[in-house]
Amino acid sequence: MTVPNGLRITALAAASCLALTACISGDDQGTDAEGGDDTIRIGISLPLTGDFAEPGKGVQQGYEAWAAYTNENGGLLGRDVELTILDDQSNADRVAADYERLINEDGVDLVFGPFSTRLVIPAAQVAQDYGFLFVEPAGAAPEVFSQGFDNLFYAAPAVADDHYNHLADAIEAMPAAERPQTAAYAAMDDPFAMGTAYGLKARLEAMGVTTVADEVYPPNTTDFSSIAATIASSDADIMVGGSQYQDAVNLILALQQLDYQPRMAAFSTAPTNPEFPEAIGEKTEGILSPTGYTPEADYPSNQEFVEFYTEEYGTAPGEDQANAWTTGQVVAAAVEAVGCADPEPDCQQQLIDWLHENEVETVVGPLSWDADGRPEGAHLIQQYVDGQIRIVLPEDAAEAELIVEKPAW
Amino acid sequence: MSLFVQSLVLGVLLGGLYALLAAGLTLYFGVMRVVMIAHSAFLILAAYLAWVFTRETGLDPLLSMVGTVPLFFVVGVAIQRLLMARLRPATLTMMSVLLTFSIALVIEGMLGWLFTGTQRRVRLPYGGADFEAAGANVAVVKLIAFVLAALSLLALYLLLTRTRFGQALRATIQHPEAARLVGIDTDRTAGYGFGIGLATAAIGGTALALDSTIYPSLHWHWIGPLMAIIVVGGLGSIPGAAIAAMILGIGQALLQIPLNTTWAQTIFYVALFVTLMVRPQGFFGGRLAQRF
Amino acid sequence: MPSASDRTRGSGLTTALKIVGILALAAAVLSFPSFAANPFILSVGVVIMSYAVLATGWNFVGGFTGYMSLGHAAYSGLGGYATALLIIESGINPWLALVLGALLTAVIAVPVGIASLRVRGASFVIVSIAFVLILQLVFQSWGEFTGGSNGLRVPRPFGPDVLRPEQHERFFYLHAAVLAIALLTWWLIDRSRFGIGLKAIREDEDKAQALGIPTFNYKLVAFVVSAFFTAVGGGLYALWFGFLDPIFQFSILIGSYMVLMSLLGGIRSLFGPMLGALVVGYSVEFFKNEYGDTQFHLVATGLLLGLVVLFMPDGVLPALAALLRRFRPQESSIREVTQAELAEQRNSDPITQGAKR
Amino acid sequence: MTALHEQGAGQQESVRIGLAATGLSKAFGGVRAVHDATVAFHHGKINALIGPNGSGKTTFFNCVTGMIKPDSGTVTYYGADITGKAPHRIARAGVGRSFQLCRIFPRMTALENVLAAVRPPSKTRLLASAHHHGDVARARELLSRVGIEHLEGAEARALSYGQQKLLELAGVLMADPDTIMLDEPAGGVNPALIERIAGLVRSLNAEGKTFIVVEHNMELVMSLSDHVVVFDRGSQISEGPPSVVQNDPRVLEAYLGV
Repeated sequence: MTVPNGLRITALAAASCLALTACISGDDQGTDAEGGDDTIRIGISLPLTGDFAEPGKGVQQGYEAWAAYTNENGGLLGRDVELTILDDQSNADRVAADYERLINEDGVDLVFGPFSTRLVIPAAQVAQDYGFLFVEPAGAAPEVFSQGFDNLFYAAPAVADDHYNHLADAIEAMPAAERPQTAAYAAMDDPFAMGTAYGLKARLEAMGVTTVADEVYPPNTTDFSSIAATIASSDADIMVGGSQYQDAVNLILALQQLDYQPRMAAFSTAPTNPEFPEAIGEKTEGILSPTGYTPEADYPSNQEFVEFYTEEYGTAPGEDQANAWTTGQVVAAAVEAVGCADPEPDCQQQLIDWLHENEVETVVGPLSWDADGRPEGAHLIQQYVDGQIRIVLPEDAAEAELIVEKPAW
Repeated sequence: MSLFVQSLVLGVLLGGLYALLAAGLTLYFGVMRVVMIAHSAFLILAAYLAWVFTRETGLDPLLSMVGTVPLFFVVGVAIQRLLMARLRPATLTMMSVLLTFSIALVIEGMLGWLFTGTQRRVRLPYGGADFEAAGANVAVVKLIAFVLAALSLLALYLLLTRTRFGQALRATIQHPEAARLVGIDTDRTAGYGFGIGLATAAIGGTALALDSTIYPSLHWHWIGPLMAIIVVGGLGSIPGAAIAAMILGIGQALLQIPLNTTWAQTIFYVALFVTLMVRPQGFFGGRLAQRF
Repeated sequence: MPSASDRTRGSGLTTALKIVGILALAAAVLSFPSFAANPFILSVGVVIMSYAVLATGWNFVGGFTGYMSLGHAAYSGLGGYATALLIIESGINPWLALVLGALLTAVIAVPVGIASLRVRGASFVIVSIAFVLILQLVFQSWGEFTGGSNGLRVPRPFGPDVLRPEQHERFFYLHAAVLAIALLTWWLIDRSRFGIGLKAIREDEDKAQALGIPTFNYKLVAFVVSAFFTAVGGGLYALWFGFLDPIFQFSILIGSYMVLMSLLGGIRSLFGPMLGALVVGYSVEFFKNEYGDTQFHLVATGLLLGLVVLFMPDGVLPALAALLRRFRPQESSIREVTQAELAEQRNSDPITQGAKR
Repeated sequence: MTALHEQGAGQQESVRIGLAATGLSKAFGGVRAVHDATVAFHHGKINALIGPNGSGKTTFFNCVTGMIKPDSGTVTYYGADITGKAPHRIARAGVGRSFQLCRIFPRMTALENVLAAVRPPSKTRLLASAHHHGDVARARELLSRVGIEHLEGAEARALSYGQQKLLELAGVLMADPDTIMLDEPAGGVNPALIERIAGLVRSLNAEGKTFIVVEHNMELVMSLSDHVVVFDRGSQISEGPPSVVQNDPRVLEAYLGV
């Protein structure tokens, strides 16, 4: 009884094995338009669903706006660009499979990077193995650049560690007595968020600011009361948060619940979100945050970008959109300079070499990279001043005066 | 010192919520020998319903319980009668786990589909409010959640000890065959037991929504500790679950002082392994636990 | 029902058929890389083979004893990390690291098994889930050793001159080899006294114990063997994929895929999990290809699992096979009857015969 | 009369005790299923354990065979303490048992059901084929002894209830126990089959197997057994040869429920 059953299953397995090859490739041959020589096809995998879906969509908008803008303005090398965007479901296994597919199956000419540090490394590996240039809009963590990828470039002004550099400079410039004496750090256990907080921590410790609390919490933390209790009881002068969005909101609310009032408070990412003031009950005054982008910046291409984007989407672009646009600009600059855009290793290598040696004008300012693909700049520092988030540092870009003593929240 | 007191207070407030949720989880096990993996998924579902309710109406999330508690009770009865009762007794434990696991996946997937993976939080005018008591700051939202949990547990206790239904339920938990012999409709009782268990998830979810961020996959974050609690407390024992919840909740809060958040969470799992190694029937439990 | 004599009479033929079937299957698997149109298809093949190894590994405990582990991602994850860390920390040969890593994982599985198998099902399930969650926490927190949330790059076992497509091909064959070993081991246990004891546990644990089977020891051994093969699968995948991240390694979803694949294919049969892996792996690609971006994969996994549990607890394919079996004797008897009738007709119908002439 | 009495007394002195329990108790919640039960079963005899429904016979069985841990009391087997030992250890000590509602392995073939009870001669032989020649021959012999050898290839769940009972018995015999405990062997089967089972029990007993039989069919108990133990409310209220027990007023009281 079991014998024929097993046999049948064996046969079935063998048959489906063969069918698999036929089906997947068969299906895909249809979508694979061979005669794409008049367009430049660009492959991208983004987290459109799953944990990183929200920022993933921002990046998608930025990419699509860039492609539309480029095509309206004569394309690249006179050819239209066409984006192929796949959803990696915020999953590392999928992101690698996606690039594998974009390069081999869809035969794209160029690839752009995905979102989130956690997905950048596996994706960059695939691009590297096939010799592709890999410019990415998110993936600021130091680890991304220490993996020996020579094809990788981060299209933003600074790596995570350097985000707070201008703030550190400003504190260093204060008279020693006026500087904060003690500091508390709370960072999400995420390569990007931790990088920002620990970058500032290294600078502050170097100038003698004592660390009195140093908390790391997993990304899925929802109850911040215990972390807040530790920070509140340390009564640090400056509170530094290496955060994404919601965790910072939770932490601030928990700190408010414990009535902790630091002299300075800085959080990454969250304060730049338009919903932030409402989420923490409008008690935003004096909160600091680094940002890689502001629509107000007067870099030459930025005004066009803001105008075009606002027209398309009805709102001004945010940092995610700007980073995506920047990625497009960086790759476009290399393509125009080298004069090729095809998957041949030769062409890709020329693009990579060109970027290593040149500076590119972008919406976030001029960018250049070291050998590992680190951009060599710093982030602007914004602060809530009179209920509005304004650039306060560095001084030459400032829109408002830095509030040193944060009012109570 | 003040940090210790503060942490203790936070631990008690957290322990209360754990206690309510663990009571529900252990109740299912008691009446049906079912490990209800989807319990915390329903918890998160209730929290999402509270969030949607507040977002749409602008009213206090607590009012959403008027709808969610009866709804969850009915859903609980339906799950027991329509799904669990279909499973063969011989493989009930394993298959019910798979079934409730799949329910959890469906809920998580639907939430992700409808609301994306973005973290959400109910916005409350009193979200950051606090008062000082005995040298510790007590957040208003946490106190509300705790009181809600405590009242529900008390109601559950009274229901189980003071009513005829409670007697029938306890008899069903202790010895289903004997209960049937004395004329208790154990199937119906089990259905209601399931409904009550799920109703605790509705209350817990609302309490959770007051002071916590929610996202679809959050339920894994809760089911682990809750399952550990009911094993430590002894499977099927409601008082055991409540005591274990309180102890582990306080333990977690206090451990956060010397350790970081992540390591403090491992207390639940350490307690789980130690219990299974040393005393598999749990520390406060009855005979049920011996064979499961 | 075949009697003893039937069985011995038919066994020569069925054995031959079986061998032919297995050879055909092996040939199909081994020739896949040459059919694969491009490296992407090949990489999908590697993923499916990896699923097959994991599901077959899972089935050592799930299929033999009926204990459904929802957290087997713990052992694939441990296998991956153990392999990677052994290479990084001690610089040993990657293949040696793979085997040592899997052995290490098997050793870790012993206390876990003791804690969870002493009592019946419920604790096992609770521990299986709890163990994944605890490992996710630990591997995330213990950054200086495991790389934490930054992830861990796994050194490549092949030199830089081995290009990616060729790597895919090599790993495809490596996975196939591991799968073959796992299947062989499964088959050996299946026909052994040990195997019959395990199946008795699956059918009725009390009864098995009353017959003198040391159920706890049997379950523990099956569990550890399962952890070992799952860890080999995880380690091999890590060597291929080259990057480990705790939230993806120790994920509940991977564990539930293993359960789903095995249940779909049928946990009682040798090739069931492998077939389930093929179906799941293929449909994942297919649906992504056809329907693109949705968050629906979780819902689909959940619904599918629920339906299988409710209506086809033996697996979809075995259920279909049973359906076929039910029709087959009827079919043959119908045929016999018709032939007999035809013969009769021919003999007793001179008119048509005459007309024919 | 005196001679008969003396003969009875002499018999009692020569009786060897096999399985025995002293002060055994087990409570579920508030229900005392077995309460301070002291029982001794006779070696080489067909012992019967009877009592009204709910008198704790099955719980007693489960306590004795290690399926349930007793709250207090001791269980001995030919003098050795086996209280609270794992069921498989008690089984390996030589106590085989059947279950009340007949438990077989439903998705294994009849032959496999019997083979599952094989004890490998050593751990290293554990991986040897289950269809070992000697084992299979013995299993077939047992199947044919209980009269279902023609069904060896059928899945156990496809058998009729009576056939399943016979199969269960064959499985128990495969482990070659010295003492065989049967929980309601005649429950739910037709008279012809009852006769067959009784015949098997008698012939096995003649070969030296000790039996302990829980049974409700009084006719069968009286005709089959050598020694009867009567249970009520969780403990022994009477014991002795069938004829003696039959007339014990306490037994009548328990059954009539005064």
